[in-house]
Amino acid sequence: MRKQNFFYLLILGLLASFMVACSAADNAANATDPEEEAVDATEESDSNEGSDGDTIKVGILHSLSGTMAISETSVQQAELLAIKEINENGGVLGKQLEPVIEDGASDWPTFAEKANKLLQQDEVATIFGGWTSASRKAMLPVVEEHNGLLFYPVQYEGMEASPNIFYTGAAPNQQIVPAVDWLLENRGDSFFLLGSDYVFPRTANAAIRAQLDNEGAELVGEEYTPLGHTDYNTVIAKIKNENPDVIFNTLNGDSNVAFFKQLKDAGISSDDMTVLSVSVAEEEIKGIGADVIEGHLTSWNYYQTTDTPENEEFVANYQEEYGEDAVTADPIEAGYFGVYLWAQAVEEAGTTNVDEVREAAKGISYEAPNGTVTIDGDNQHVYKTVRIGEVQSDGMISELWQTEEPVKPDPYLDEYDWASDLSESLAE
Amino acid sequence: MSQAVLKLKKVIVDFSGFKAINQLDFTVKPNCVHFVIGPNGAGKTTLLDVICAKTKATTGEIKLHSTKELSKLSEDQIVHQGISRKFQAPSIFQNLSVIDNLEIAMKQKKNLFSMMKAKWTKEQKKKINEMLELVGLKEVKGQLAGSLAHGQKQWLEIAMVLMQEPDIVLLDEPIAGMSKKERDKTGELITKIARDRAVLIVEHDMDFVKEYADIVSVMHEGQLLFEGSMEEVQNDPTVREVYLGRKVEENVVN
Amino acid sequence: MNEIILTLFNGVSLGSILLLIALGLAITFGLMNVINMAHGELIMIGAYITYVIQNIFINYAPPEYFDLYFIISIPVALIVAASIGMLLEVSLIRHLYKRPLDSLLATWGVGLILQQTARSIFGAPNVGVTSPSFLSGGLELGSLILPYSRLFILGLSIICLISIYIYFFRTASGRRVRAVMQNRQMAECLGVSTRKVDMLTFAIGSGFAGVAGCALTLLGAIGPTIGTSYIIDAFMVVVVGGVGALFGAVSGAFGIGILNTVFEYVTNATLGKVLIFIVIIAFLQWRPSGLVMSRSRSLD
Amino acid sequence: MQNTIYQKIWSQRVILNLIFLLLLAAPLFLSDFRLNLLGKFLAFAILAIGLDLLWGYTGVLSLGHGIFFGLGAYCMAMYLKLEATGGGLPDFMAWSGMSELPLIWIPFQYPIVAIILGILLPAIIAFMLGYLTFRNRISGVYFTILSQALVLVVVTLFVGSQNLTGGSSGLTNFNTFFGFSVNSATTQTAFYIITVIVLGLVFFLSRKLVKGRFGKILVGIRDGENRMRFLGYSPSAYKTFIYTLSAAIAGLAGMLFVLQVGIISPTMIGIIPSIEMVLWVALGGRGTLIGPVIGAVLVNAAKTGFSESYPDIWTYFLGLLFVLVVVFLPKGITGLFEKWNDRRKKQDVSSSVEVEKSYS
Repeated sequence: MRKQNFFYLLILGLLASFMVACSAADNAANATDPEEEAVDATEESDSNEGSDGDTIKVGILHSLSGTMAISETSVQQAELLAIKEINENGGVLGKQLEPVIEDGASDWPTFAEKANKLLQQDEVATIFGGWTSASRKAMLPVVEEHNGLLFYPVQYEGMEASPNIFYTGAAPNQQIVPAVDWLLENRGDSFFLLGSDYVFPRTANAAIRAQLDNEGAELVGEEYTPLGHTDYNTVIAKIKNENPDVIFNTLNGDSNVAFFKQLKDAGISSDDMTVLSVSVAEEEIKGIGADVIEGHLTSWNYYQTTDTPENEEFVANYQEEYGEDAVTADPIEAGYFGVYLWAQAVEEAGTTNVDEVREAAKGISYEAPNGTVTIDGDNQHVYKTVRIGEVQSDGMISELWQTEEPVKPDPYLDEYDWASDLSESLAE
Repeated sequence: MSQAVLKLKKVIVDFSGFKAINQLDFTVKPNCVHFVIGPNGAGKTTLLDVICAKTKATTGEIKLHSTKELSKLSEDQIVHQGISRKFQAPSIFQNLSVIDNLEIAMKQKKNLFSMMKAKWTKEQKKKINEMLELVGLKEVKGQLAGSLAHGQKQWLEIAMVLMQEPDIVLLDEPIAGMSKKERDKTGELITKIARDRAVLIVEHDMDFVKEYADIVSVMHEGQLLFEGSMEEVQNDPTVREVYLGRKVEENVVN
Repeated sequence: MNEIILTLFNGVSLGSILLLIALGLAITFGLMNVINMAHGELIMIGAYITYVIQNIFINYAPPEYFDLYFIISIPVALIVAASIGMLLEVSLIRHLYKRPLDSLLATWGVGLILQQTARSIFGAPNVGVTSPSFLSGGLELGSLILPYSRLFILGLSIICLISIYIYFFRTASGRRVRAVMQNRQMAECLGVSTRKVDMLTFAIGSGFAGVAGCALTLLGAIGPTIGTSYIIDAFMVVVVGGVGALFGAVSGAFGIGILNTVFEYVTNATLGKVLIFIVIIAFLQWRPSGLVMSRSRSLD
Repeated sequence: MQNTIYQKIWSQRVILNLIFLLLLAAPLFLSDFRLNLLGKFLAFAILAIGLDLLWGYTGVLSLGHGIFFGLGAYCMAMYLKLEATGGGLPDFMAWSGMSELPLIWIPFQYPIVAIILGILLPAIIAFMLGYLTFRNRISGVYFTILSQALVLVVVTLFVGSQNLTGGSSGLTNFNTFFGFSVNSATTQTAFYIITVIVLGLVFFLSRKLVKGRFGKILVGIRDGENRMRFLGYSPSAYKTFIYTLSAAIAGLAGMLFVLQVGIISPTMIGIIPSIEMVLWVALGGRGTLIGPVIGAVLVNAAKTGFSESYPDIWTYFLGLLFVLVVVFLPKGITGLFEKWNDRRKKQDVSSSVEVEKSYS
């Protein structure tokens, strides 16, 4: 009996010492060096987030484990590459960037927790991170609450414009809308919509439905499969029955591999039907196998083959850092230039203070690998060029068409009459 | 002849084609030590199983006090009808103390809600103390049941059966693995408890049967071959032929 | 009419995939009662083996022999997965035979470690395997096209089934395994080394997981988490079929496969999946021990 | 002599009370961020106690407690979401083309209803599944696998019915709870205090339950379910009850989780988190009540700490932890202490025996 009590006593002791230790640690962290404080006071009165001595801390928050690690690891690598390059060129405001890496573990509450940690504990100047809409939505209340910054690098469904988030991926009107237009013009007007069952495909397809309706095109079918679904025989049978001109594919992740392999096995090639994907980039093609997806289309803002001097340099640097076989892709590039956009805004503002950086960021331009990107001050999205590409046998994507100039981002599709119902229901 | 407490009528237990019990009629009388013997596979253990609902009868009826039909009841309902069973291998709760084992075995309302507010009564404590005295486990009452010697485990299980205050006690080879001394003690205990209830025992040890039996039933191939006193059993030619054979001769010689 | 035939074929095809991933489990779980949650990761190993051998062929073999890589992958995957299974049995599972729920947790841990190992070696992204050319395309029956890869998997699952049958029921070694699984003590008394038999049986079960992984490269993604998407399905097949009944697993696999396809065709993939699991749960209420019941008199 | 005084002052109850008080006083020591984390861990600890009642005491392993946790969490989240939209349509519904609040959301406008349903809903589902399966004597690994199937069904449904549940993104972006801002430090401290009190209550009541005759019956069912039948008990009733109870506790924990973390999504309720929950109990020590609490806090603290410094290695570590605990520490950390105790006790006993001998 007595010794069992000893066990409980031990827990008590550990708990007490843990708390004392934590409180001591916190105090130490909060109590700044008196000298430094004096310097700070002379420089500026408000806090200078993440700026600590000679370095500026920036948070990197992607899934390094779990199902999303497949996609997010490369974006993280691109961001680290950008940070490294910036540091080699003298850093930002004369200070080196210090990345604080966290794992979102493909779990949205973990994204919220880690964002909280980065902002509260590490006091980072900004966070680069996220991939899925869910992860962004999880981080959104956190960055808004603590007035932090988030650079989000992936194309998404739109309908959002948080003052604390910069969206460097495509808004729907920079990827989906032009793709549908192009398909209607070049490939036919009967559409089959296929997507994974979550927010991006559902919202994207709602917009496509409205657009098709407006253009007088025909929607012959719409199917959603659970995330991670692996057997597409039944879906393919349904597609065969309807025999559409175009399959608009918003499947996510592994499902694409299964879908394309089984589509080919079912004897449907790109000559019979066009599949246009908006979530399949060079990285994913490696996993699918180029022979299977060859000839099908994608819609993005950037391809590894994009012909700009900036891209040539970016691809070379990326492959030098991560190996000859490494490929670049749209989200990777968006993660990469996001870091540069932020750095430029900080230089402009002369501080890492969030409000000032946000103000300075308006209208900033950067020569990114995909061309000139400009931050739209109204919604903190980015002007980007839209490109339709065709998958080649070597796994690269060759461009078929591109917009003449970067497209203004329009996350709520305000510019399109046919989308008024969509955006109206949101305005409430 | 006293009224039968339990009556089996034309009971069949069919294990996918194999009839472990075949058209068995069987009667248990009160205040008797009733042994069931027979060669391996004769259906002795299955007989106990079918009474306590471990195995369901394929057809036939089992009547308690010639009114209550048992074959449709579940195991725990049968216990509440006053039938308790001890298994061959001691099945006691190793991770509970001796006294805990008796506590949960004790006759009481055993449904969920009465159990949640169950408290010790003076009477219950007295009963358990008496039982500990009776089976001689008083010294070890606080020990975990798993730490008991084999014989003690057997008695603990008998005690658990008795704590349920049953009208009919079913014992499956209660003295297996016991020393001579322990066997005698168990025999005395059985005689004692049979004063106010029926005791039905499956046993292989003929000396033990001879010493303590009031009635002996001989089973063979799922059917009742013969029933009577041990003496009558030993003298019956058919029993000799199918089962006892040499063993009885030995016994006679001894 | 065509629709019905195609749905039926798709159902049978799904069933054959389920059978292939569940066969190994029917042995380790069904016969040995080991809940091997790392079964999915053994499938993953089979898939990566195929990938590795493909790369060896790309780099070192003349291109005209490229298709051979797949034929070679199958036995290699079988052997490698079996060896890893054997290692797992000797080092871990052997100590947990009496604690099935604990073996479940421990093997889940092993699964995690294997996943992360794959991630460290091959990287997190999916890797691509090019299907051999003799399996691309399909058999044309009128307007129907039955993909060769599907037919191949159907054939492979039948071959695996037959070889398991021959092994267990027609060879001396298989008889020993059955003897041990049915009555351990008795088999021990008769001089059968139960340790060896356990090790062998588990290795065989694991080996078939490897073969399944090899076949799955024809259909879907190859990544570190490929196993997790199949493991529950595999357990369902074995449970529905009846634990301990190899041929229950066959009926379980095709039953689930066909029903699932029909549900999915009539509704959609999400609802189809939900419906099939509800049917399984309901079915197990009706027949708790699965399609093929093995009655026994043993206590507990 | 000394022993008795020591025993009096440091009786188990006194120490437990001290731990409780110390937890209550934590806001004085910890920063907001750490307090929030600790609060989350303690919410997990509540769930772990419920899971341990089921697994550690009754021997039923459920790999599906994530969904009960999730149901509780979603109930609370639905209320918070409606608070945030001011009774209007949540954003994701608008995108999915809904124009009116769906029927099943309507009761969640009222916080009291949401809280009651957050406990009741998991309980009802657990009761239905438990009643059927336990009555049909599906037990052991079969039940465990079925519980996993249940997770798959519920998660697929939750992800699939995007217009009702927010799909894979789940529910987040909350404002107020009973009119208080959920994100402010004071409210968060209050949530923490509530969590500690609930944990104390759950612990106290569970302790009361398992220390009495009821607890012995549970152990009896765990160690010999069939024998219990022949003692006149109906194990299925007891198992159904404990399963239902532990589901309700999980729902409670889920509600506290959402209040402190501010988001719930299907990833939090799936198969992997459900198995991790079992690890908390296994590591801490099943069959004790303090064990799961320690396990939940320790594993999650390690997860936070480890994945902060070595995100890649975390998975290795987690996997290894499972293997090591199961093989070498089947009784968890508390078991380790018991072993150590026993050894010392034996030494004590042997020395006292010697003393007796010398007297006689």
